[in-house]
Amino acid sequence: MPDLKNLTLNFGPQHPAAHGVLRLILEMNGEVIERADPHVGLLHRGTEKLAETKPFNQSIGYMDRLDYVSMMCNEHAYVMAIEKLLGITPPIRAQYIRVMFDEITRILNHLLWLGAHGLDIGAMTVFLYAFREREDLLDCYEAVSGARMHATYYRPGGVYRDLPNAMPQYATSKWRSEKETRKMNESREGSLLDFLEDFISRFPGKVDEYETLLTDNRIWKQRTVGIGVVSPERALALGFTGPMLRGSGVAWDLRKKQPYEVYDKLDFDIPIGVNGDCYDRYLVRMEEMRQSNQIIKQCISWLRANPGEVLLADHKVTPPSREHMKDDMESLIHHFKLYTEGYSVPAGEVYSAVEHPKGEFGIYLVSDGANKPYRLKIRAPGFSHLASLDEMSRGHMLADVVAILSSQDIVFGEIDR
Amino acid sequence: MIEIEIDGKKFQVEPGKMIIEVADDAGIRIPRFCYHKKLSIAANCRMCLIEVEKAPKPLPACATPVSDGMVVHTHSARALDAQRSVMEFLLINHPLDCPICDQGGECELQDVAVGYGKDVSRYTEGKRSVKDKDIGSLVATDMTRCIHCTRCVRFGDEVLGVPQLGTIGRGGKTEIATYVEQSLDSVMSGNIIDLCPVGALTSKPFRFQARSWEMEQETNYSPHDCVGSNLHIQQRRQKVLRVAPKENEAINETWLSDRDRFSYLGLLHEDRLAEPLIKQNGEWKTVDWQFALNVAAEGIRKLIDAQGGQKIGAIISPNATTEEMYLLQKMMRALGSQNIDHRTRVTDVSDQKHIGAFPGMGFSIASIEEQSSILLIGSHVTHEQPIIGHRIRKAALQGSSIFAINLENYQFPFDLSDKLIVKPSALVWHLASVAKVLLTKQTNPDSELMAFLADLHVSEEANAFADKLMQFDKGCIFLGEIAQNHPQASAIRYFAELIGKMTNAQVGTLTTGANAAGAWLAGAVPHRSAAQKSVASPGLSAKQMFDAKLPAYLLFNIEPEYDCTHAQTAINALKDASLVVVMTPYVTEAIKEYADVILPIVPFTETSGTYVNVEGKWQHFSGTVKPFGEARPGWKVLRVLSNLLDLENFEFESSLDVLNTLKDSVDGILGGHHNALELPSKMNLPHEGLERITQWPIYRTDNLVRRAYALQENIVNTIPQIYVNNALAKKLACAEGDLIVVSQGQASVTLPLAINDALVDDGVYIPAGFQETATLNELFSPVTIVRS
Amino acid sequence: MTKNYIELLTDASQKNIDEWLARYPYEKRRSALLPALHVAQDQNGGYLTDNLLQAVADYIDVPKIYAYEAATFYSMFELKPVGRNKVYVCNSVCCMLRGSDDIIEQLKAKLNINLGETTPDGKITLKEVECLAACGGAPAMMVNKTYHENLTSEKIDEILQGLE
Amino acid sequence: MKKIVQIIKSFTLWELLIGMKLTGRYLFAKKVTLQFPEEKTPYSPRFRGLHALRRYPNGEERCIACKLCEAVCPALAITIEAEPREDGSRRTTRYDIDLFKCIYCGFCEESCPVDSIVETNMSLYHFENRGENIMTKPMLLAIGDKYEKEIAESKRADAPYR
Repeated sequence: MPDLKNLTLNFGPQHPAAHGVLRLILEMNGEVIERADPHVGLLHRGTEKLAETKPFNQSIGYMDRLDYVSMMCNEHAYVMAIEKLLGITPPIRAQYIRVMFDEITRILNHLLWLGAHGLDIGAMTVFLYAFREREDLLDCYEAVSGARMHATYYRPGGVYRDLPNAMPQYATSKWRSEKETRKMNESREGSLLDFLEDFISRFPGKVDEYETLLTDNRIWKQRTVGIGVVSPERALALGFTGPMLRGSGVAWDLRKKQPYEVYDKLDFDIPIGVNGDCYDRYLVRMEEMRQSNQIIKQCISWLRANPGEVLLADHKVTPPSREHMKDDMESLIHHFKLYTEGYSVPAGEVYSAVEHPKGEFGIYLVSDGANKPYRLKIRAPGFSHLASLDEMSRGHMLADVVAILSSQDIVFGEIDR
Repeated sequence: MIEIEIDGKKFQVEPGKMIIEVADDAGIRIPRFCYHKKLSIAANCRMCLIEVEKAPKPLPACATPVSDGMVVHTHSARALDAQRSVMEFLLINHPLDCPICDQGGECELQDVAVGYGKDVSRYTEGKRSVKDKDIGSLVATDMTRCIHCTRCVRFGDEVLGVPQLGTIGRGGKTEIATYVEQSLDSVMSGNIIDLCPVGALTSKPFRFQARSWEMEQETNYSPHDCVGSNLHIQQRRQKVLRVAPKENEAINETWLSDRDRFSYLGLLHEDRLAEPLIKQNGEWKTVDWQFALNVAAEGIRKLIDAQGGQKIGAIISPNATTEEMYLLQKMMRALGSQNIDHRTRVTDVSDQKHIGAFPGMGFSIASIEEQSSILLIGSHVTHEQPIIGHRIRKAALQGSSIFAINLENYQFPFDLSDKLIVKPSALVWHLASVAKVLLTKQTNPDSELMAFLADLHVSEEANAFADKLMQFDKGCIFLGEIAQNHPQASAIRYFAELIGKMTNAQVGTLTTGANAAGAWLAGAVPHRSAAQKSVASPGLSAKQMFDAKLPAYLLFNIEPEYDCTHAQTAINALKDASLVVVMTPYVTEAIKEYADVILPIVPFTETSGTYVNVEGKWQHFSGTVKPFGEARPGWKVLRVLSNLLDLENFEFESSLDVLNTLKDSVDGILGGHHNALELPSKMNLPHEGLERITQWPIYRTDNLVRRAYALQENIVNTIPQIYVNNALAKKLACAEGDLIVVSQGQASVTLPLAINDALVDDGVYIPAGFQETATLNELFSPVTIVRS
Repeated sequence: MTKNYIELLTDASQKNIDEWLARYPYEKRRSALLPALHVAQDQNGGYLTDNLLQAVADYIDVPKIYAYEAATFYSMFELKPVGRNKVYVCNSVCCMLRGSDDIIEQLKAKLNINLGETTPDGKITLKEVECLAACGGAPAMMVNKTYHENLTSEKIDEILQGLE
Repeated sequence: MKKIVQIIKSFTLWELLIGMKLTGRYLFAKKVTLQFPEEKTPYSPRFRGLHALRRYPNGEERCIACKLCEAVCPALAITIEAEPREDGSRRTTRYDIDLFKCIYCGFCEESCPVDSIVETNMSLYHFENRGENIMTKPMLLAIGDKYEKEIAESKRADAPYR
């Protein structure tokens, strides 16, 4: 019997399955994981410290870049923190828009997760399908904010601009006839809400397709069922939130438990798992997409019926309209001061959290009364999820680490901050 | 003491104070535009309206005196409503200029509008516009932006004492204007830039250069006069863009003279030298520091070997830092030479051993206001030290009597109780006669003195003047630039001291340059080394060094043709010398003509150092921006040069090292006192006929100011002309603008004639500090005039 | 070279101003500015010139800007040549409510000039002024130094007739 | 019965066949991809791409060097220097945007009081050498001049919302 020694394996930081720049030190006994030690910080950009040197609004764009697949949800927590400190409430229409885009973001995030999860386990097709649907949602992002990812759309006091009444359309080209183009533009004839409605009417069918490919697939099940099992007690103890917690069977969702914006007015369900393994987490996320679809549908009908302001008219905090800025003195002064110095936020501290696609995304904000945060702390859900990788993967095979890691839905933007 | 309550807090206050003062002291913020703590109360902006219980209407906090039991609310709904309404009114006619206005970002109107105003306007009518005024090279105007707080008007009235701005028109048509538009001819006019709460009055040289949020500021001190005004140097990307006053009640209050404020414009003048230069075979070559310093050290060493250390002379600018003064004198003395001086303009140094620690004031700048009488001798104080001039004005407004013995009847912003306007050669004579009158009134006059002054004829004027002086209670006597540069300066000092003794007044010397006190303490004088140690055999003063035609000179931060008395002698001596090492931030053709090695040093913004002001206050500063090009701080250059000369004890690592070495031994020494001055050997009779009068005009005093273009263009700046009074012009049958030739011995200058009726008869004022007048030598001496 | 502007004031004017000056303590001599400007204006056919302002300021020994401020503030002072008769119509609240707008229109039509202008023959200068303190007799106007109250269209014709 | 069905399905690879059917259908479906670069996805008028400096119709540059964009830029990507132009107006002498620092948040455009700095809907550009990432004033103005029509059109489309 030769003398066997544990093998230490460096996984990443440039590994395609590492979901970014994760460096994982694996101690292996043969193919079995003895210990998994994730090293973080390779994507550290000092967002929290940077925010201390800028007026409040200037950091909104940096929030997008935390979890760069759920951009608007990050913004949401941040602007909500500022709003709490300022003691302002955005107009109801802005709240609906925010909720709608939060849910669009949730679908965007889960689609990306699904594609990546599939790829990690060996399913190529679903990745392509998921990205096809993401295109439409990113078009919504672009239509409303001008950017397909880093939107900088939410503002303390509402959202920057109302939803557009027209969608950009495809142009004819040498590859496509006018007729074909017209067909492609069919869903783009109306407003953003029309476009989105068309999408949500199609989307449940698409989710069915993904499920056709995966849910009953034996390979899929072999790779996920019973892998990375977390008991409800352990899930709570490890600080899990979001689908990771719900996958273990704990019915916890901030949208229900601490409703913010207009979630208490909307009808939706919270799916939970039973076994707490990768497969249950997969099922939970699939169902969440259907529920999000449902929420978006309700938002669309409300937004159709209730036009109105989307940004608070208190110009001590929100910039005046450009028309006003150009012809009245008060507005110009406020415009000038808001874009240079920003507004001062009353001294105090606040914690605001949203049900982010990955879990509870929280912003802890301390203000000393100045025009920039005294301290900003970001609670990233992925951080505690990643921390449990050791516990979850111990005793599993090397290939399972990839499955567990991708079922955690790790994005390094938020973990490293 | 009475008790009032503001916003629920109780305060014990002195009766007579205004509510706003109490609130300011307590840190309770009340918005205001017209109120300024250094100006009178106008109460015309109405922004500070607050609610006082039992008062029927909101009251202006700036003009409501406190009374016992008063209950004030600054943030009640009523107060806020009043403030909001006033703000709306103020913005009605304000143009939408924020984006192009230099004040944007540091504008009180913006700040208060955001803090206390509405956020949208209800005003849709047209706005008025007002034509801009051209009020000179320093202040830019955009009068449409004016909100008529009248701070600038009151500043001119009350602080400058030259009311030039006023409000014309009425109601919505009110404008701030000068009387039929003229330039502001004041040496402190720049302060209206700080005072203006909006962008109506802004700095012209700074126009459109930067926003307030882009700049970083460092504390620094004025490098131009002996006051040591505290200032903020504001820089962006290593370029100084603006200078603003730093409040210091004990020195400059909230003000700054224009010279201190705008001299930064010369910092990056095209003359700035970026790399060391050496002259090889008559050609100038740019070299690196190592090479240049070696050449300089080699030259010095060779000269010492051949002729001895005492053949080298060093002259340092009185604006150099104490550290530089200390190092240079230490180096010179280590080389075996006592020839070091900073008194570039002084002729007579015969009494130098009797001068105290340094010629200074012995009392604080702030206490000038408390003097009941002040006598100025040979001093144009408002131009030489504008801040002291302002303090004297404040004293005068409080009832002090101001006297002057001068060569010109200067336009002071205060009334003189009596004045003697005399010829240069008669200055000592008149002082002596005043002293004599005073002496005769003493109960027990010094017989030796009486005998000395026995032959002196006392004029009627002097008699009356002395009579008034007798009323001195607590007073002081200031010796100005002319008194110090006068060929009989020691006699002037003697009599000033004598008059002071008899009238119970302290004598203060308002020294030239920013750091004369530091120079004396650091030992940059020929007869004393650092910390007042007398040397066995005193070296030569600046003038004597040039007279002696030494073979080697070290020049530090000076331009002899502009800065030295006997400029022509100096230039000739330098041209004949075999080695001239010049350490200067600026290089000119003139310097290239006599220098052998030119080492680029830096002006005050790029080095750390210490200035000691006329009160003896040490003010240390650190560099604000990086040195220009390869230029290096003077103290470093001197340190390395000393190292290369193998001198001992030059291992200083920072300017603070240098400072601490010196300061330990001289801390706490006050200047200003003259010890037992000696009686002049004899009294010269005043000269008959024309005499030259020389001063350094306010914007020609040092190499930095001379390069600040906006100051050069300023109306206050003297232009090189020959100034005489009306009577003399008539006698010469010359009119203004005629070219005339003034001869002084061999030398002569040809310049246009200008008339200044304030000059003494037979006085010909020829300003120094100009290329055109550098060919003349003596500052005060007989001259002849002919028409060209 | 400073010119002696005081010479511009006639002896009578100087004497008159001296009387006013005597009423105020020396430190408050600025108070005499207003009557002095009136004296100067009367001496100069009803309007002030820059040099006259300077003369008055020099005479009272105050900065010239003070004279300039006062002369531009008060509507009784004219800085441009005016007609032989000054017609000042009040257009403040009381008079406006009682129909001063109509009166102004009538005057404008009758004299064929606008507010602030002088008839080509140099007879009348028409000006709108703030409250004449004759609200009790609104609408009111001041012609030279005489007040005319409770104006009507006929009264105005009558008054204008009486002017030469 | 259920069990039997499951066993049959298991042995016939039923769920895999169902999946194959789905993918098979897509094999013959119309492609959703575009023929880039001849074909492009449509751009929203709000799109935030490459920057440009605009001019007034009379050719005068709009920028007045107010520096709001410089102040608001979270990434400190904009550097402006200004001085009075010969006619006394306030103009920039330097207007640099470092595209490596820029995060395309659109705040510069939001803050601009004269609609001078805008983000166009150009997203296709590249650099070949170090230093080309700095867009200077002439470069920005050139972009503005070249695409003024498109810029004006998209700004007009979005104006009601701002």
